Amino acid sequence: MNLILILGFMLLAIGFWGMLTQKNMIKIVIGLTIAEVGVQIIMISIGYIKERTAPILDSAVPLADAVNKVVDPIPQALVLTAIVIGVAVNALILSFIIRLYKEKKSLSIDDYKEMKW
Amino acid sequence: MVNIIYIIILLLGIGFLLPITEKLGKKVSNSMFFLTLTSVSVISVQWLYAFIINGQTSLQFFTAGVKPPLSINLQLGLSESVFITSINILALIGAVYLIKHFNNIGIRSHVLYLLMILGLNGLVLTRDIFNIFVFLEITGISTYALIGSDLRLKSLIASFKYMLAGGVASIFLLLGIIFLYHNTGTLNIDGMIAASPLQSGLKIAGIAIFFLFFALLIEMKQFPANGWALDVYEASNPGISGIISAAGTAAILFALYKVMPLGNDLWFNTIAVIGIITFIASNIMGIKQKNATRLLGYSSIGQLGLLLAAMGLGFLYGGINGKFQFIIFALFISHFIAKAGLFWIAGIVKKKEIKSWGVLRKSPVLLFFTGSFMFALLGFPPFPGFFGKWELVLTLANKHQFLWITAILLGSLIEAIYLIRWFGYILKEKQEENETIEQGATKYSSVFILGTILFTISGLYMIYNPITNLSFYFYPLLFIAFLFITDNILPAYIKNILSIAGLSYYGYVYFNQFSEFRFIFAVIFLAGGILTLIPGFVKKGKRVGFYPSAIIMYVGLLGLLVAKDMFSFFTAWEFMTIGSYFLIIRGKRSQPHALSYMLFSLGGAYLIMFGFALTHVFSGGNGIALDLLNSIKSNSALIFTMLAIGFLTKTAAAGLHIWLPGAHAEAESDVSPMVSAVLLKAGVFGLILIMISSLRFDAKMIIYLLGWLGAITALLGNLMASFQEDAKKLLAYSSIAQLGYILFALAIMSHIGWMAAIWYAMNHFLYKALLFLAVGAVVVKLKTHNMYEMGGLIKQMPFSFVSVLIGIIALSGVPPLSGFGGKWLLYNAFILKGWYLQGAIIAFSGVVAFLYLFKLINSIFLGPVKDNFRKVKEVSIWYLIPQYIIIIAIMVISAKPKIVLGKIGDFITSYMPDNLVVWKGDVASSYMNGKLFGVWDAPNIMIIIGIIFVTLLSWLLIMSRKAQKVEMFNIVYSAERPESPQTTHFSHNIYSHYRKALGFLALPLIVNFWSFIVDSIHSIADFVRRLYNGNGQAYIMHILGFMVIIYFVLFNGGLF
Amino acid sequence: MSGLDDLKKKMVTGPDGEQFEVNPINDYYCSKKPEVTTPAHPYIEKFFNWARANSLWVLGWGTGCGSIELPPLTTPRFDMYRYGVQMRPTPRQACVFIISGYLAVKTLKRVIRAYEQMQGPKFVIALGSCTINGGMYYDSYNTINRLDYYMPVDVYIAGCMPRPEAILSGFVALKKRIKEGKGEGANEYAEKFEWYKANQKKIIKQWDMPDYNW
Amino acid sequence: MEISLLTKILFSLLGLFIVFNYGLLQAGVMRKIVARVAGRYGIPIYQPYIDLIKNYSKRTQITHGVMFYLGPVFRFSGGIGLFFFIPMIYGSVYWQNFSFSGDIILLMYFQFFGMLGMALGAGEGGQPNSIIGISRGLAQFTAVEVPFTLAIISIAVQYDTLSVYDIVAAQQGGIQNWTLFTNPFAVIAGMFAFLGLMRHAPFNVVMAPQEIPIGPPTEYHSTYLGMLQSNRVVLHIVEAVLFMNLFFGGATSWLELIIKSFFIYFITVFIGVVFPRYRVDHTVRWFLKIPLVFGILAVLFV
Repeated sequence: MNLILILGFMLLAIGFWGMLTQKNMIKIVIGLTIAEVGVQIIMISIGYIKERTAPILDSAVPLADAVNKVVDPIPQALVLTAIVIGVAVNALILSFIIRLYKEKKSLSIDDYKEMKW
Repeated sequence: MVNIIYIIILLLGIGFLLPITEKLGKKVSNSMFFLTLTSVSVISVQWLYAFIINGQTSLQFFTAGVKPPLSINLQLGLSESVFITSINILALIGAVYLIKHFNNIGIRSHVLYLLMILGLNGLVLTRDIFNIFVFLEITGISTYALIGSDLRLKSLIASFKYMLAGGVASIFLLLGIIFLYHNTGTLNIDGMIAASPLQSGLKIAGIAIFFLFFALLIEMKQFPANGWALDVYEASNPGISGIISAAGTAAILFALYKVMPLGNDLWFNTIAVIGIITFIASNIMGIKQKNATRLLGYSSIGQLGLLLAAMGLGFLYGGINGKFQFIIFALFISHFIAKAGLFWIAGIVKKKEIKSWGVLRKSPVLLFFTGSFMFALLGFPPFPGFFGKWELVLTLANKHQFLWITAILLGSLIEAIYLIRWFGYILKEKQEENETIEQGATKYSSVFILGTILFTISGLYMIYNPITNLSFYFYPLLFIAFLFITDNILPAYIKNILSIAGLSYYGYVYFNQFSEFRFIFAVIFLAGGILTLIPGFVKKGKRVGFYPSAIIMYVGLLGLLVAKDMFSFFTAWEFMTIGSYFLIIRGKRSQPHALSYMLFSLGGAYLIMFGFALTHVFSGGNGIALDLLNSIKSNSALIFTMLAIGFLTKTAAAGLHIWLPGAHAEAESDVSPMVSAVLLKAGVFGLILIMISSLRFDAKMIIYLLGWLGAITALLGNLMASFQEDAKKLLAYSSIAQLGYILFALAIMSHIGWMAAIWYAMNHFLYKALLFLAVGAVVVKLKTHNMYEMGGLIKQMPFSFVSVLIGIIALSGVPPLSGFGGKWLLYNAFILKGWYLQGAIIAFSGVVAFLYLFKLINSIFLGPVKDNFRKVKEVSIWYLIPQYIIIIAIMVISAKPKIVLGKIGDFITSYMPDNLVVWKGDVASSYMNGKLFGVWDAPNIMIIIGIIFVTLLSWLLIMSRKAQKVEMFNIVYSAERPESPQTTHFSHNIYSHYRKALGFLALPLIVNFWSFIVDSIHSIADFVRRLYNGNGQAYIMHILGFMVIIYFVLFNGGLF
Repeated sequence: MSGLDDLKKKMVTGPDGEQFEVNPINDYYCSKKPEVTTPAHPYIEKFFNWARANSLWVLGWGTGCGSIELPPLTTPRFDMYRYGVQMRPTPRQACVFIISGYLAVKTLKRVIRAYEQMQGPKFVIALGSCTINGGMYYDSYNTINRLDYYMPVDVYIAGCMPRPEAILSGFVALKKRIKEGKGEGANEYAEKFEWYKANQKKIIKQWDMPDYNW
Repeated sequence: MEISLLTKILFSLLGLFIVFNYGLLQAGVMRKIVARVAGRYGIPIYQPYIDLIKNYSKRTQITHGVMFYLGPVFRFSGGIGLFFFIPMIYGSVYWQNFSFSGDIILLMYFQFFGMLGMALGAGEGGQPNSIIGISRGLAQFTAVEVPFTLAIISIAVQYDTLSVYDIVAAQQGGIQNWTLFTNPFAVIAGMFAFLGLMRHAPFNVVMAPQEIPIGPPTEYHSTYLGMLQSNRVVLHIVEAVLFMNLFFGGATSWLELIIKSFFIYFITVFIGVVFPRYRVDHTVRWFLKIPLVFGILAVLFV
């Protein structure tokens, strides 16, 4: 579990590193996505209970025994929601980047600084 | 009652239905869109009604049919219903405003709008923390898309930055939520609060709450992690900016409010500090901003900071109930309406530069609402923010949080700088003729409705506020409202008659209620008001805006006298300030002067407010009666100083005077006497109030210093007046000096000194009104202020000449006119007090006054007449009528001063029994140690001088009855002949030798000081705002940096 | 501006934009002619003349080279004060005008102006030959030859230049003349105003002033 | 002892007559003294009379307007008024004039009455040099007023009264009781101010003859000038009497008054003969240096 948690934080860090260092907007968005994945992993790892299975009621997990067999289902539900939302946001951002590229023919974030101060 | 869940269902359902119904045509989809928003508003209003009127208690609504934690629950209480009602109504009006924009973009914008409103409602209603995340994201995504949907490059960039910031914020929010869940085992906010994770001692809980709060702080656009927000405000359609600024932040504020109980005092404090830093910082940066929507963005963020600070402080001091509920709501609703309104007006004006907003003058209604919104933001009465700010200051004072008060007032003052300046541009900045503003019923009506709501709420505040009874203002405000409504209809003379009648009626009603010095000031305010309104009959046309402003000022002035408690006093003070500001800014070139007037007044007003709050606290914390000034138990010197400085900004004591010359000189000709002769006395009234209270405690040192200040003010004012070339500026500087005398006389704190002060106050009212009316009328006639361009007008304007002559004799203190009484009382007072050196300065400045008085009358009326003024006629009779009424008054009180001074003396005796002036018949005498000291027999002096004068005149008439009348150039000119009137009139810089000798005293050091302050603030603003370099990446950096700072602050505080 | 330009009629614009004409000669100056003044009752007039004779206030203005002889009068050696004579810096307050020597045409204009600005009764003392017949400048192109063509003269003091003693004796002569009631130069000027003006205008080509300088 | 109003008026007018004649003679004597200092024979001492008669006997006159006409009236009213408000002879009920109407503050401010009227009259005269003179006069007056005020404050405090009569009363009983000896700083400051008030050299740039022809009265002549001259002689005596009352023990008889006021006035003439002229800016600065220091000393050590 700790390993996965650390992985999550590492991904988070990598994501932020990407967001802060890359000039290409798509790469920045990728950084954001990586960071989001990191958070999602962290969430799952927090809900994880050792030696338990996924909270899916199927033949392997009978309903009566589910409480003791599965991991905490709520974080998983949350992650699902978060992923959905994250995907939506990413799609929107990327579509905006396409629009911006069409307007200015540049992907560098440095070229979009007209509004300041 | 409709289940609140239907709001969500309606918005979501119709939102998804709209793309389908679009096929049926635009009308159908639009009507569905509006119907949805209307029904949502109706539902929320219905609930609000239930909560307020029927006293409904708060309710829980459960989804999925089960109770939490298994399901998500919505809570609807009074606060929730207030917030959703505000949001939904604003959404409805906003939809009206934006409908054209939406129709241009297509049905997707309708959908996005509904989704955004859904998200905002959800944020307010839900009690599930993960649901907050979901609603936040719904709001976020729909907002991003809505901003970008017009596909302009700027909006796309802004939206992109917003998304990055929102993405980062949501990462932290998720982290916070999951850790909290891990800690408490529930997602329900109430459950979490019950588990009190911070108190449980787990380290992880601290981190979890840190992430949660931090994410919300970013969504609250706190400094410095808010560069992206400014871009959003600047770039997106102003209609949408308005919704984001008002409704969006309202919802997030409420979300934060819900989770706040998870924090502890350290957190509350930190949040409050972050809020106040944001408030001050973004207001400072706003000063340098020229772009209208971006400036509104700065202001929005500032207001959010203030709200956040108030909320943090509320939690710190026992939770949001009672007082703090009142405060936050008052501040919130002001910001909410005003900011949305201003953004929407920006959408109508469509001018980027704030300097080009002059086009607003084409639409008086919009102009009116712009002003109202700005003054609502600044917390002026009658708007709710005023009540909020007062209570906030008072509450904080009760908790002895003086640093907080200082910070809040400082921030507000800085905010005033750019808002008032902007408004000044709107009112006065030159505009090209062909500029127009957008027309269109939808946008106008939405602004109009918003404004109406603002005024309705303000009216409710005025009537039902829990602080004090302001019923005095009811009819006057109705009258003012009437004047505003009919401003564009009625001609000026009808409004003038109405105003004079109104003032006279109030005089009649309230005259008997005033006693002692209130009576004297009532005479000054009422008689001054009526006299200075008479010249208004000259004006043709409608004179839009003048009468409401004048009446606001006079109502404020009377309110000062009526006020029994500090709050009504302060309300009156602010009314007076607003009214006079609008009067002053009417002058042609008075925009910068009106601005500095307003800023000094506001600074003074805040000091007065602070002082009142301290009075409340240090007199035992019971109530706010004005009489509490007399029962201050500790820190009296501090309070006294604050109030004194506050009042001294109005009387323009040296150091605080720089606003006066421009403001009084550039004002219209009948406004100058109003603001100079009448308005300045308000400050004197305030000074008298606190000086009376100072009899109960020891403020001797400060009063001693005030005496020096008065003397120096008198000297500097007179010196600077002597070096003026502008006739009205000369009179303005003279006012500064005269108020210096009054301050000096008050500071003497003896019977005779006060008599001198009040005599001076009355006399200054008379002769300054006389001079300003006479000179003002001449200035109007000649269309120039410069004395050296005038000259020789005695033949064309003999009546004005006599007025000015009487005015200057009275002012200079030459016997036998009334001014000498002031000198006699003053000399006696300071000699008896033992203030010899100050007295010598006063005496010196009294003589210096002759320099400018001679210059005034000589340059205007004597010497050669200029060619272009050969044919001018005497000024209008409407200017002369008040002048001659005043002359009669001066003559009467000069010959029989006892009729006034006797009464003044009687009531002063009850406060200051020492150094009495004793009357024997008409002879006044002063006593030192029981021995006769000085004598003044006014009637006798007048008779003797009169007889001598008449005798000599008749002698001269007999001796030289056949003197040949000659023309202006029949003068000896070294056997040459003068070339032109311009080269013969010696008027410009006639005291050059005096400037050589004493000019160093009149160097503009004080002006330089204040410009240094202003420049520094501007430089700081320019420096700080470089932070927002426009790079989205940098903004992420700011967010992370902000996080690190908060972390270390909290770490240092021992949270982790 | 110089000469006659600034006396030309001109259109000016008033503060309200109205246009009107200004005629400096009429508007700036009083255009009345001087009048003959009647003396008071003889006895009173005699007393007045005594006072006038003993209080001679001289316009402190030297017109020609003879002016160098005037300052010595104030010195201990000559001391004109003992005769009640003193200098006044303004023609309004002076009653004696000493024309000290030759008069250039340019100066004459100023002299006329100053003389007319003095209040009557007023007296003129002409100093030196130049004022009598032009003296050494009798054929000069720009000096006048006879002063009494241009203004009434009470006393001539001959010499080139007359010494201060001579001037003092001139004062004494003037006193005598005044006491006798003959010091009516101002009235003479008013009576023969047209003649004097014609003479003056004949020689002064650039007449840029009103006919009588009050 | 109370006297009737009529008696009072008659005695005041008689006093005015005396002062007027004394003033004319004194002016003659002073000019004679100046002449003798210069080594000249000088005017006959009755010359001021002749000049006055001559000016009143002028036959023509002009006027620039109402204010020009009224200027000398204001000026002379100022002088006569000042006389009426000053007590002349200590101990006599007949020579107190109307000094009961006010005190020294009245006198201080009544000085301006004439000045202001004269300034306005000269202003309407339209002579630019007159206005230069006035601007100088006013400027000089402001500076002169500082030591004067300080001196007056000082003696008002010293004698516990503002009444000129009481100030004289307090100085009775021998020369050692004069303010000159009891309060020397005040007297020094006051006498400096007196120099400025009287406008003899070095403080006579106001009327600087020839330079601005003669300052404010440049346009005045004939009867106007007569009135101004009359005022001048009255005012000089009255001012000297005022300073005599304040600093030099007052007078108990006309003889004493004449002697004292003569010497007081003579001080200014004496200094005027000896010193050259100050420019106005120098005057202003000078009065705000040495006399001011004495004035401050006077109020500090009273």
